[in-house]
Formats: sequence, C-alpha cells, structure tokens
Amino acid sequence: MSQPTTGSQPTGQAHGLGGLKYDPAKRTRAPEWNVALALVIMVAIFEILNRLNGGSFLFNMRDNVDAIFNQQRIDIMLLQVAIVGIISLGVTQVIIVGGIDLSSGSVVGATAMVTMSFAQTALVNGNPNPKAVFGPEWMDLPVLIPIVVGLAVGLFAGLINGLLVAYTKIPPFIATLGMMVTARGASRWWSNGNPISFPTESYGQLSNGDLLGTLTFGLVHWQGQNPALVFLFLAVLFHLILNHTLYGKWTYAIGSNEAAARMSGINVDRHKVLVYAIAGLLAGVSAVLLTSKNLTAQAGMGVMYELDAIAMAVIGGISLSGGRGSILGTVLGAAIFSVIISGFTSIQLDAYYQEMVKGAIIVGAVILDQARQRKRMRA
Amino acid sequence: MSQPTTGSQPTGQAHGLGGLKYDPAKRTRAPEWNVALALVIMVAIFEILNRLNGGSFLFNMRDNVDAIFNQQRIDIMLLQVAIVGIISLGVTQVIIVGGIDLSSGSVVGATAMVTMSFAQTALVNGNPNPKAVFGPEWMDLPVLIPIVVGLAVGLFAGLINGLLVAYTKIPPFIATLGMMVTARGASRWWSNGNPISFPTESYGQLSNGDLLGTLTFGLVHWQGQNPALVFLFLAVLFHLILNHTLYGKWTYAIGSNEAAARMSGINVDRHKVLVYAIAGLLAGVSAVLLTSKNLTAQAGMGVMYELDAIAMAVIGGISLSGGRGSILGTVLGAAIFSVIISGFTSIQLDAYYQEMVKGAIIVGAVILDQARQRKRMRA
Amino acid sequence: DGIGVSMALFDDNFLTVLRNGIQAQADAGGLKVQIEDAQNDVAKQLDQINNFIAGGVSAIIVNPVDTSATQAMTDAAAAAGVPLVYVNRQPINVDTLPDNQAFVASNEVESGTLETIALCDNWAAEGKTEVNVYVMQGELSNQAAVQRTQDIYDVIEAGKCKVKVNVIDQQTANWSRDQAQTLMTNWLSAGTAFDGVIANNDEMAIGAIQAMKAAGIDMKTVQVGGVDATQDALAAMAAGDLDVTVFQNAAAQGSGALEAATKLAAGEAVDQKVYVPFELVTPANLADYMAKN
Amino acid sequence: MSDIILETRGLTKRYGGVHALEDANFILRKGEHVAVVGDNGAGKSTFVRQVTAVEQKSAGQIFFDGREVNFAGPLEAREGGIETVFQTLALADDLDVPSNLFLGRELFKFKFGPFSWLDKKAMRDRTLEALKTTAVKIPNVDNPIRNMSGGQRQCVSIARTAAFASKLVIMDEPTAALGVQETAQVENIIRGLKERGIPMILISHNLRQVFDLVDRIVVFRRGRIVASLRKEETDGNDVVAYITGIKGPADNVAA
Amino acid sequence: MSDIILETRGLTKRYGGVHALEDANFILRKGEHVAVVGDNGAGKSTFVRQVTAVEQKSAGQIFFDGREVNFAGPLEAREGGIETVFQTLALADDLDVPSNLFLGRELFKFKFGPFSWLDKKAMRDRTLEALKTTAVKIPNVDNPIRNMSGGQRQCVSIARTAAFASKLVIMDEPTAALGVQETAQVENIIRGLKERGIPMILISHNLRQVFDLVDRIVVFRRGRIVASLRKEETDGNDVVAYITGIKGPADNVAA
Ligand SMILES: Nc1ncnc2c1ncn2[C@@H]1O[C@H](COP(=O)(O)OP(=O)(O)OP(=O)(O)O)[C@@H](O)[C@H]1O
Ligand SMILES: Nc1ncnc2c1ncn2[C@@H]1O[C@H](COP(=O)(O)OP(=O)(O)OP(=O)(O)O)[C@@H](O)[C@H]1O
Ligand SMILES: [Mg+2]
Ligand SMILES: [Mg+2]
Repeated sequence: MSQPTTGSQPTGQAHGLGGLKYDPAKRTRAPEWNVALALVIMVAIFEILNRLNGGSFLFNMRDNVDAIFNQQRIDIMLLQVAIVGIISLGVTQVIIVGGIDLSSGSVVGATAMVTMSFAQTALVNGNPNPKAVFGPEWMDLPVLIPIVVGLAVGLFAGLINGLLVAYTKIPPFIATLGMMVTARGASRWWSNGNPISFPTESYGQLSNGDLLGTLTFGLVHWQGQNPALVFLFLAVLFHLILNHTLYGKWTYAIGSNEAAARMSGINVDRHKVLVYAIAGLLAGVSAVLLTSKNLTAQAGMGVMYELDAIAMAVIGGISLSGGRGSILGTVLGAAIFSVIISGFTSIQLDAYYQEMVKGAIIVGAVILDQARQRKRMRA
Repeated sequence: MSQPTTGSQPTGQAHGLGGLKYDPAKRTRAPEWNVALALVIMVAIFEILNRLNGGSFLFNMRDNVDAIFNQQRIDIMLLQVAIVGIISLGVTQVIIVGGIDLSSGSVVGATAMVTMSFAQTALVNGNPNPKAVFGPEWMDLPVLIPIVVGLAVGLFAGLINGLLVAYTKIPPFIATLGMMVTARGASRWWSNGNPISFPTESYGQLSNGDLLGTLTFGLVHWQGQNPALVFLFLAVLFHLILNHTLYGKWTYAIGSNEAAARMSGINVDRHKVLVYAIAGLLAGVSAVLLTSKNLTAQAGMGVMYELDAIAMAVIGGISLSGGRGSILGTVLGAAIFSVIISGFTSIQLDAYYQEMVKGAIIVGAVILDQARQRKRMRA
Repeated sequence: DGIGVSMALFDDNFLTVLRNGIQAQADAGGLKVQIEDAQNDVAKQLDQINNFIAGGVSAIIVNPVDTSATQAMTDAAAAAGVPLVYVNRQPINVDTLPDNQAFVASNEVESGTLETIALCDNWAAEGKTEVNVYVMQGELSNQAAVQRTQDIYDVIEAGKCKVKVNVIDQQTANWSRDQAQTLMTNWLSAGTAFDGVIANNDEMAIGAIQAMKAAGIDMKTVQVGGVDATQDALAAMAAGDLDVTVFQNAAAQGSGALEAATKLAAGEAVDQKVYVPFELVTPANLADYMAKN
Repeated sequence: MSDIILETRGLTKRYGGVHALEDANFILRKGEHVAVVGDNGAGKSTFVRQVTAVEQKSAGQIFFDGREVNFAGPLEAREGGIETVFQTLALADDLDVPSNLFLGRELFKFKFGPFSWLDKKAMRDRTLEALKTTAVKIPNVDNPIRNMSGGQRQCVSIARTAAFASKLVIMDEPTAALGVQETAQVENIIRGLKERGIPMILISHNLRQVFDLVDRIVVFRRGRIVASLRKEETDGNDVVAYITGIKGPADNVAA
Repeated sequence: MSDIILETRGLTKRYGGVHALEDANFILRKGEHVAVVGDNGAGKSTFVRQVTAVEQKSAGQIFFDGREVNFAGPLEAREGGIETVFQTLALADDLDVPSNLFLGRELFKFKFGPFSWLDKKAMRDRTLEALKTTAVKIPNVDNPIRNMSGGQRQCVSIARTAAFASKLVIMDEPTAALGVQETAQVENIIRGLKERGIPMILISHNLRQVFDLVDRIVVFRRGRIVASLRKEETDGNDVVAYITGIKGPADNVAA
C-alpha cells in the first residue's frame, strides 16, 4: 500500500493537513466579536435616544469642561460593574470547569459583615462607634487586617463549595445553593441583622481613592477609581492565566469532558477545589471593595449578585455546559450590563419598565449571539 | 457458524438474555428509596428533639383530642408546601426535559397581580374597595373569570419560555432568567407596586375552603384544605402522565439525548414548548391558590419560589442534566422541605440559625442520596 | 435637569405610598422626576446616585436602604455640588449634613413603642396581669424590623407595659402575609396558649389573623398589632380582627421631600431636619385614617 | 417514472473554512445496494448528514423518490422514508431498550395527542423479537442503555432501523463495534433488505464486507466523489488505489 | 523477579445484579502481546476498566510489575505505567489536538505549580510529528476535536498512547472506526511496540488482525475467561468455537 502525501503542511494554505480545501478567511469568528458588536449597537442606540432629548449618552455636552466624553458617565459605568464584575471573573471560571456558583452573592454578604467588623473606627464624631461589633481593642486596626480577613472568609466559603462539589459529587447547583442559603443566614446571624458601619479612614480609601490618580489620554479622562482598576487588573491577570497556564488548560479540559480529563491523569477533584476557591477569593475581594465603597456592611448585601454575575458571563458567550467561554467575553458582558443600567437612567426610562426591558435585552443579546454563530457555521 | 442459545428468556431468572448471571435481588434500588429514608430520619430527629422538650413533633399530646397525630401539624405541613409544590411539579418536568426554570417565582408574582385584579369585590365593610384596580363594572365577577385569567397568564409566560428555548436555541437558564426579570418588572408595573386586595368571598374560598371536608381514616384526621388537595391531585396526575403517556416518554427521551430524540423523529421543539407551557400553567394554578389563600396580591409575591421548587426536585433525586427524576421524588423532596420548616418552628430554633441549618440540610440530603446510590453500584 | 429619586424598595407597601406622594406632588408642580428602585441594595443605590449626577439632575431624593450608609452618598452628591434630600429614614450623618442637603424622616423608635404600649393597655383593660405573646419579625437584615422588635423589649424593660409580657417565640416572616400565615399555623400546631401577636408590620399581622381564623380562634380573645395602617389593615380593624396599628404619613413625607429638593435646587434655604411623627391607630380613631393611605 | 430513488447534484458542505464535501453527484436506483468507502475524514458521514438533513447543506440539490426535497430536519427525512443508523448512535441513554427501539414511533393503548397512553407490554414483546434478528445478548432490556457495551448499543440501533425500513436505508459503519457473530447477523439483515427490494447506502471500512454485500462502490476522497465502480468490474486493490489517490482525478494540491 | 507484568486473580465486577465479569484469572508476561476477544457484552471492556481502575472492582486481586496494586483511579494506573486507549475515547471535545495529546502531561516554559506557563509551540510541533505516525489527515489541528470524524478522533487517541507508552499498553478496539490505510498504520504502531518490548493487551473483533499481531489469544464469554490459546496452536475456527460456546466449559445455564 503506498503512502499518500500527508505531512504537516502549515495550515492557512488552500489545503490543510487532510488535503481538504481549507479557507481560513471563512473560519468561524471568535464569539467575542458578536458580543462586542452587540455592545456597540447598544451604546449607539442610547446615544441616539439621548440626542433626541438634546443630551448625549457618552459625550461631553458642557461647554465649561474640556473633554470629549462625559467623564462622570464613564466613571460610573466602570465603577458600577467593577464589583459584580470581579465576582463574575470567578463565576466564569467555575462555569468553564463545568460547574455553577449560586452562592457568590451571599458569600459577598457574609464576607462583608465579617470584614467590616474588623475595619471599624473607634470614634465617630467624637462619640464611641454606635455600631460597634467588638470591643474598642478591636477597633482602628491596620487596614491590612480587614483585607486579609475578607479574603480569608471568601476563600474559605469557596473552599467549602469546592470540597463539596469535588468530593461528595453532588451537583454544583445544589452545593452552591446550600452555601447561598447558609451564607445568607450567617450574614444575618453575625450581628443579629444590624448593619455594621463606620470604617477607619484608610479602609474607606480602599474603594473611594484613586491609586493612580485621574488618568488622562488627550481629551479623554478617567478618574481611575480603585474598584475599577482592581477589576481591570484581575481581568487581565485571569485572561493570561486561563490562556497560558496549566490551570487554564485543565479548567477547559475538565469542563469539556470530565471523564476524559480524569482518564488523562488530571487530578480533577483537586483542580475543582482550586477553581471554586479562587471564585471564593474573588468574592472576598469584591466584599472588601463593596464595603469600603459604601462605608457599611449589611446582611442583605450582594443579593442577586450571583445572577448578575452569571448573566454577564452568559452574555459574554460562555456555555453553561462547560468547556467554553473566556474572560474577555465576560468583561464585554459586564460592559453591556453597565450600558443598560446607565442608559436607562440617562433616557429617564420609568423604573417600572426598566426591569422588563432589561430581561428582554439579556435574552436578546444571547439570541443575537447564537444566531450569528449558527449563521457562520452554515456559511 | 452455529446459532447459540439466546432467545428471550424472561429476566429475573439466574441468567438474563445475554447469558450473564443476573441477580435481581441486588439490582440498584430506585433513588426514591433514599429520599424516603432521609425523610423518615429527619422526622425521627425532630420527634426526638421535641420529646426532649416534653412535646411531640407528629403525635397528638392533648388528652381532649381523640387522634393519633397532631392534626394541625399535619394540616400545616401539607398546606405550606402545596403552593410551591405545585410549581415544583412543573419545574420537575422542565428539568427532566433538560432545561431549568428560573422564572416560576416571578411568574407567580405577575400572575397573582393580574389575577387578583379580576377577583376584587366592590364593597369592603360597606365602603368602595380602596384598592380597586379597575372600575366597578370589573368587580364582583364570577369566580371562574379570575381562575381562567390566572391560568391563561401563567400559560402565556410558560409559552414564551418554551418558544424562546425551543426556537432560538438560547440556554434555558438565560431564557428563564430573562423571563424572571421581566415578569418581576411586570408585576411591579401592573399596579405601580401597589398591592391588590379584597377579593370576592367565593374567590377566597378557593384556597381557604376544604372541598372534601375533613377526611378521617380511623384516628387519623386531615382537614383536606383545597391547596393541598390540588397539589396531591396534580402530583398523581402528572405521575401517571410522565410514566404512561407519550408526553412522558418524549420528555425523558429529549432530556436524555436531545440529538438522538431529534434524529428519532420526535418533534423536539414542539414538545419543549409544551413542557414549558405546562410548567407555566402550573405556576398559574399556584398563583390563583396563593392569592386566594392570602386574600391579596403583591408585586413581591413568589420571590425565591423558583429556587425552593428546584431544591425540592433536586432533593427528590432529579438530575440537573436531564433525563432522570420523577414526580414521586419531587413530592418526597417537598415533604422534606415541609418537615424542615415545621420542625424548626416546633423546636423554636432561633431564626438566625434556621437559614444556616436549612442550607446544610439541603446539601446533606443530596449527599446522603448520592452516597447511597454509589454504594449500591459498587456492591 | 429634573429630580432623581432613589427608593429603597418598590415592593414595599408603605414606600409605594410615599413614592406616589412624590409623584403626585411632582405632577401637580409640573416637575420631571426620575424614580429608581434600589431593590434594597445599598451599593445599587449609591450607583444610582452617581448615574443621576452623570445625567445632570438638579437635585436628588434618597430613601436610604441603610441609614448608616449615607456618608458615601452625601460625599458623592457634595462633590458634584448636587442638592440631596433624605426621606423617610434618618441618615446617620444627620448632624453633619452639608448646607445643600436635608432630610424628612420619621423615628422608627416610635412605631414599635406605640404599638407595644397600646397592646399592653388593651391587655390590662381586659384584666390580665401576665400575657404570653408571639413576635413576628420582618426581614432580619432590615433595620425597621430590627428596631421595631427592639422597641418591644425596650418597652417591657423600661416598665412602660402595664402587664408582664412573656415572649413564647420570635421568628421572621419576612414582611410577608403568606409566610406569616404559615408561621402562625406552625405555632398553633404546638398548642401553646397565648394572648396575642406583635408583628413588625400589618401584612404579617393579617397573615397571623387569617391563620388564627382558619384554626377557629375567636379574634376577640387575642390582641394583634401591626405597623403601617395599610388599607388592608384598616379593613381588618374595621372587621374587629386587628387591634392596633401605627400610621406613618407617607404621602406627607413624600411631598415634603420633593418640596425641599426643589427649594434647594433653586438655591433657597430650607429646614435641614423635618420629623414626621408616627400616629397610633385603634378602632376608636379608625375613621380618621380611612382615606389617608 | 424513473427508477432513481436518490440523487444528489453538486451537494456541498462547508464548516467554517473546511470544505468537508464538495460537488457530490450521487445516484441510487431502486433496489440497489451501494457502498460508500473512503479514508477517515473523507466526508462520508458528512454526506449522510446532508442527505438526512441532520445538517443544512451549503449548496446543491437532493432528489428523493422522484422529486426535489429540502428536508428541514431528520424528522422530515424519516417521515419521507429514509431510515438511518448514524455513526454517533442516536440513542437516549436513560431509556431502556424498548423505549429506544420505538422512540418516535410508540405503540398505544389509546390515542389522545401527546397524552396518548403507551402500550408498554406490546413494545417490550416486539423488542425481544427484533433483537433476536441481530443475535445480540442483552442481560436485561429494562435497564437503561447507558450501561450497555458498545456492540449492544449498536445492535439496538440496527434493530430499530431494520424493523422500520421503508424507502431507503442508510447505515454508517454499522458493524464497526460488532463481534464476529453479530457482524454475520447484521450482514444477514442487510441481505434481507436486498431481498425485500429496499435500497441501501452502506458506509464501511471493511472491503471484504463491501464486496460481499453491495452492487456498486462509491469512493470518497478529500471531500469529493472520485469513483463509482460496479462490483463485477473492480477488485479490492482497485478500490484501495482510488481511496489512497493513486488512481482517480489528479489531486489539485496547491503546495 | 518473575517475568509477569500483569496478573489478575479472581477479578470480579458486578453492576447492581449484573455479573459482568466473574473470577477472571489473567496473566501477561513481559514483552508479550495478548489479544482479548469475545462477543459483544462478553465483559472485555469491563475487564479493562477494572485493570485501569476506571471503576472499582467488586472482588479479586491485581498484580502489576511484581506487586499487588490497588489503584484508586486511572490517574494512578497511568502513573504506574499503564497507557490505555479506551473504547469510549477519553478526549476533551472543546480542546484542540495538541491539548488533547498532551492532556495531563503538558510541556512548560517554566514551572510554577498549577500556574505553570505552557509551551504551546513545542506541544504543537510534537503533535504534528506524532500524528504522522498514524497517517491520519486532520485539516486543522487547532480546531476543537468536537468537529472531527470518528476515525480522526480515534487516531488522536492512539497517537497519544503510542507517544507515551511505558510499561503496559491496553487498546480497546483501536481500529474499529479506522479506514484501510489508517488501520494498516495502527498495526504498524503495534508492531513497533512489540519491537520495543512493550507488552500489550489488544481488544479486537477482527480475527485477521489478531492473528497478524499477537502471541496469545484470550477468549471471554459471558463474563468469564473460557480459553487462553497460543497463536501457533490454534486457528480462526477454533477461536470462533470458543467465542460462541461450542467449545469450552459447559454453560451452566439454570433455565
Ligand atoms: N462541525 C464540523 N466543523 C468543522 N469540521 C468538521 C465538522 N464536521 C466534520 N468536519 C470535518 O469534515 C471532514 C469530514 O468528516 P466526516 O465525519 O464526514 O468524515 P468520514 O468520512 O465520515 O470519516 P470516518 O470514516 O472517520 O467516519 C473531517 O475532516 C472533519 O474534521
Ligand atoms: N455500568 C453498568 N451497569 C450495568 N451493566 C453494565 C454496566 N457496564 C457494563 N454493563 C454490562 O456488562 C456487560 C459487559 O459489558 P462490556 O462493555 O464489558 O462488554 P464488551 O465485552 O466490551 O462488549 P463490546 O465488544 O460490545 O464492547 C454488558 O452486558 C453490559 O450491559
Ligand atoms: Mg464517518
Ligand atoms: Mg467493549
């Protein structure tokens, strides 16, 4: 039998390794493109609607300010998704590995309560702190302590999630639903439902400061608030980790085919624990920034964040059955979310309609994404 | 080549069709057994805890009443899960078909608002109804009208869910998440967030009456409140439908392998629409009973019901990846839920701890179920 | 332009009346208001305020989710130079508000106190000296729930109650009529004798009443108290089921807040603190409140 | 009326940039059994998926039973009379054997739309009969298919197709996972179809089997049909030469 | 030291009530190639799953490389030196070919626990080389495996096993889905293993192949080992007689 000419011809030529005709120009475009397109369309719509009212969604209309964009709008749009966005980075990884995390919102709530208890200041306007949880010796601690406590509590909750999912083999939906209920209970129990307020000044600066100052690029300014900086930094970090490290490869592999990953010699259980732990840690980061930004912690904090975080990832093109998705997609999903929130306020849409339209937009964005992917497949 | 002795020997003998040794006594037990066991254990624990306090969880301790069981406890345990239980019957079918329904709680809320608007009475204590939504000509309507309206609204929401899932191919998580947000918005918008109250007497009787009167079996009595009756009737009905009709067979087949079902000539899309529509219809039934029981409708009604309904199904042994599960399991799951609620109150556990323990019990029940299933597989 | 309003929660009956008060006042004055729902989320509320600022509103009204979380809002508005009015709930930084900020609020301490004392008086009038009661709490993470429950114990401890009160059990029904109904039935199934139910709001009180009526309890033999004086509660009171509720003038608060906001936007000076008192409602003065909420 | 049951003209399928099937002109006559052979990745299964409308073709025409068809999905193809054993088996893992065999064609005690009452006993009995024809051994037909061996699953799939065969049968590597006995049995089933005059397309890598069973052999290579050989006029070496590209149209490889 | 690389004593596996594997006593010597044959459902794959610890055995002992082993899972079995091509392929559908080939054995630019940096280029280059040995044609190795044909997937799986072979190789029906050329190529790979002295268990329904490649043939029937035949002392008819139960221990059928 003669040997045919196969060999490793570089792909991208008219014929690939298998001798089939291969046309790289027509290859399926990364799904993130569709999400980016949806984002642009949405911004354009809000811009038009604002112009009809004589305003502008994105651009600066005040004569006294020398800037291209409406700086405050840009600032708030980055700021308002930063905190849920950070959770969403963790949720993205959990979904890619084939799981789901319903607990992230409640974990933020519980972590917020505990963290804030270690961030309180002793004197408020000269009087003892009326919301004190512990005695005065636990007040005015260095800012590092509440930060470490917050990260540790988040990590701990994530670890429990991971251990449950990996070693008891119960569905992640259940494990994290249990954690959701439990963590919410814990956050109410911690201070009997009382809010915990009045952090030290340095703790408040964590979120309300701008580490790098206002960043100016020509006529484009950005205040660069810390939560947004942290979000963007973590997004880049996890983008690199997911695409270039063993951690990322295994995360995708397990989500794609857990049995195969196991047979290939991946320690699936340990890796899952790691992924859930990282998600918990990110919830901890989120809780620290959230309490610092609001200067208070409440038992009800973070309610529904888990759904927002999942929605961001899904709008970003993730597959809920695992194995697919990207950090870039999630960041774009977060951007769409933010545009919706700010856009509605900017056009003064009645709050009654906002929720209804928001639901429709989430669904619409995903439909658009799916339809375009299918179309390309058929072409 | 000679033909070996195969043929259709009846199973249950020492050798099955394949000639392998087959021992029917050791066959894997239905997963519902484990759930039932968990239920019994939980009841026993609460009984013991109550006895330690000199009371009883399930049994009648009053000398003046001639009954074995604490009748009121049995009544409330049936009643308190009936309404979420009805939703859960629909959610069970949606999960078996490979989907998920996050919208059921919100659909109950929206349906409740609309339904109640058609169930109002004209005069309250002799004054015009202060919560009137429509003019007086829309008041004091025959009870059938709000019922039909309620079922229709629920059905409509379910239809939309089904059409989205079946024909746009977006993940059910997203479709129903969108519906969840939208329906909640709609329920707020309907009457600007105002509650709608004061139904006609006959409407109130729907839930607060007992159609069959108190049912007595020897020394066991059951008040037989309508919502509980409806729940049990629907459970039996859908148990039969899922096990003996084409609808059931296709539901399991699609959940098990959608591509296979499609290739086998099942109209998968139409069937999915039907399943989601039925789930919506059940949410409608639930909304009618809920408003009738409470004599009011509020925009916030049904919040979190979707999670409770899913939790019931999952505790009942359903697989969230579809193709497996049963109505019997869900009913048992609902029973466990009910025991938890009543059990906590009976031992006067502090409310702050209840949530935490509830989360742990949900997780624990599922772990137990899984562990026992795995053990039997290994034996 | 226009005025931005951030409400703590749309689903809340009382806050809905307040919201309607703002809207009615605005319509009457030909003002544009943009009302947002913070859905009980402090963080969302702060974001909404920032979005208002980005949109260039002339003033902001906030119904705070958390009264101890107002400093960040005050700072945000002050930095942008936009006037701010807190409504219904007294902000923690009320004494240090900048000049262009104000508040129109009520003191939750009054509500639970009025309710408890009135119930105590009723029991005393019935000739009782010691009573057993159930306490129904609102959502545990909600301050009104925490405060109104605390009020009960404060009244007892301060000796302002004419009878001895034993709390048999205290549980949450999350402000909800449905959950209250379930909770009450569960309590009833324990068979313990009791003299009344103190609920953090009217919805839960009504749920408890419905459960008791379903169990065949004569409503004359128990005292039930709530807070809010909603229409449903007033009807229940008229029917002789509910004994005590507490009225808070939501509409007046709403319109008062809007008035303050408009003045501040126009650069006029206003009173920085406006207290709207709670009012006790019993069958005796029921008629006065029929048309108010 | 012509005697052609299936014809494709210029049938083409592209996945993104991959041209998996190009310009396939294929004819199947009534009663004829044709084998499709070719290397892995030559486009055989892709061809089947276009004909049965599991996927939508990129270009080309399909004529079935005398008229042009544009099936919207496999459901329509099956209703049109095309029965297929797919390479990735179309089985519902959680259902038992009878349910799989009768999937989409259940027997009823009484009919009432989707709520028709199933006749489980009849389906079970007829399943046992149908399985006998494949000689497969299954310890307990009431177990879910999930737990069965590769060959057992394959047999369930074939038993189904054979039982409901009507105008055209397509089998994509039906005996790949089968043992010696079962393969012989399946080959008997295929001969039975031939006797009943039911036309068939058989995809197989087993040239011995192909020469045993069919009338004509169609060779796929790199997404194209490169030969259609009458069995009597060819032999194994000839077919292999076409498969590997020694014979046939020159490769138009650019590089 | 004995020359036995793998031995099982009384290996037994029950699924619920189904006795899929009973009392299997099996010996494999160093450098030996053994075929396992048997009907569909005879328990061949079950045997493999016990040896590789994909499932936990119900009873019996396994000795590997001189000592008794109780692998907790396939990970340990692989680390112990057993490389396997499973019947249900162990591939991650969403990953590309290099990722699958190196799954669990990635190459790094630098190591840092789970966050070690991958050397993608090296993996891709070595993948192209490894694929050459199987003669499979894959249009674009950077596409996810999901979209590849049955044969292409099979080849990726075999390429992986061949590339990392160490103490023992097990292949469960490796050529079932392969074309003529690819089958020949895989048979060459197996001959290469023999030359390198690596022992192997080959499961196959293709008796021609079995007689071509191995030293000894072990026959499974109804969950039991019924014969172990040296290639020189047997022939095809003899093997088939054992497979079908004409020869061998009497069936102890109760009914
Ligand atoms: N969805 C898809 N996306 C991209 N490429 C695909 C897709 N499906 C198939 N292909 C490619 O098309 C080619 C033809 O595949 P096909 O399954 O038709 O091969 P085949 O002839 O059936 O091979 P085998 O004998 O191995 O089953 C292969 O190169 C495969 O990688
Ligand atoms: N998880 C399981 N539960 C129940 N029965 C099982 C399970 N796995 C396998 N079986 C049964 O065990 C028997 C042996 O299966 P096995 O897969 O080992 O067969 P095999 O010899 O590999 O067949 P083939 O040649 O078809 O691959 C079959 O009858 C099968 O139905
Ligand atoms: Mg193929
Ligand atoms: Mg096998």
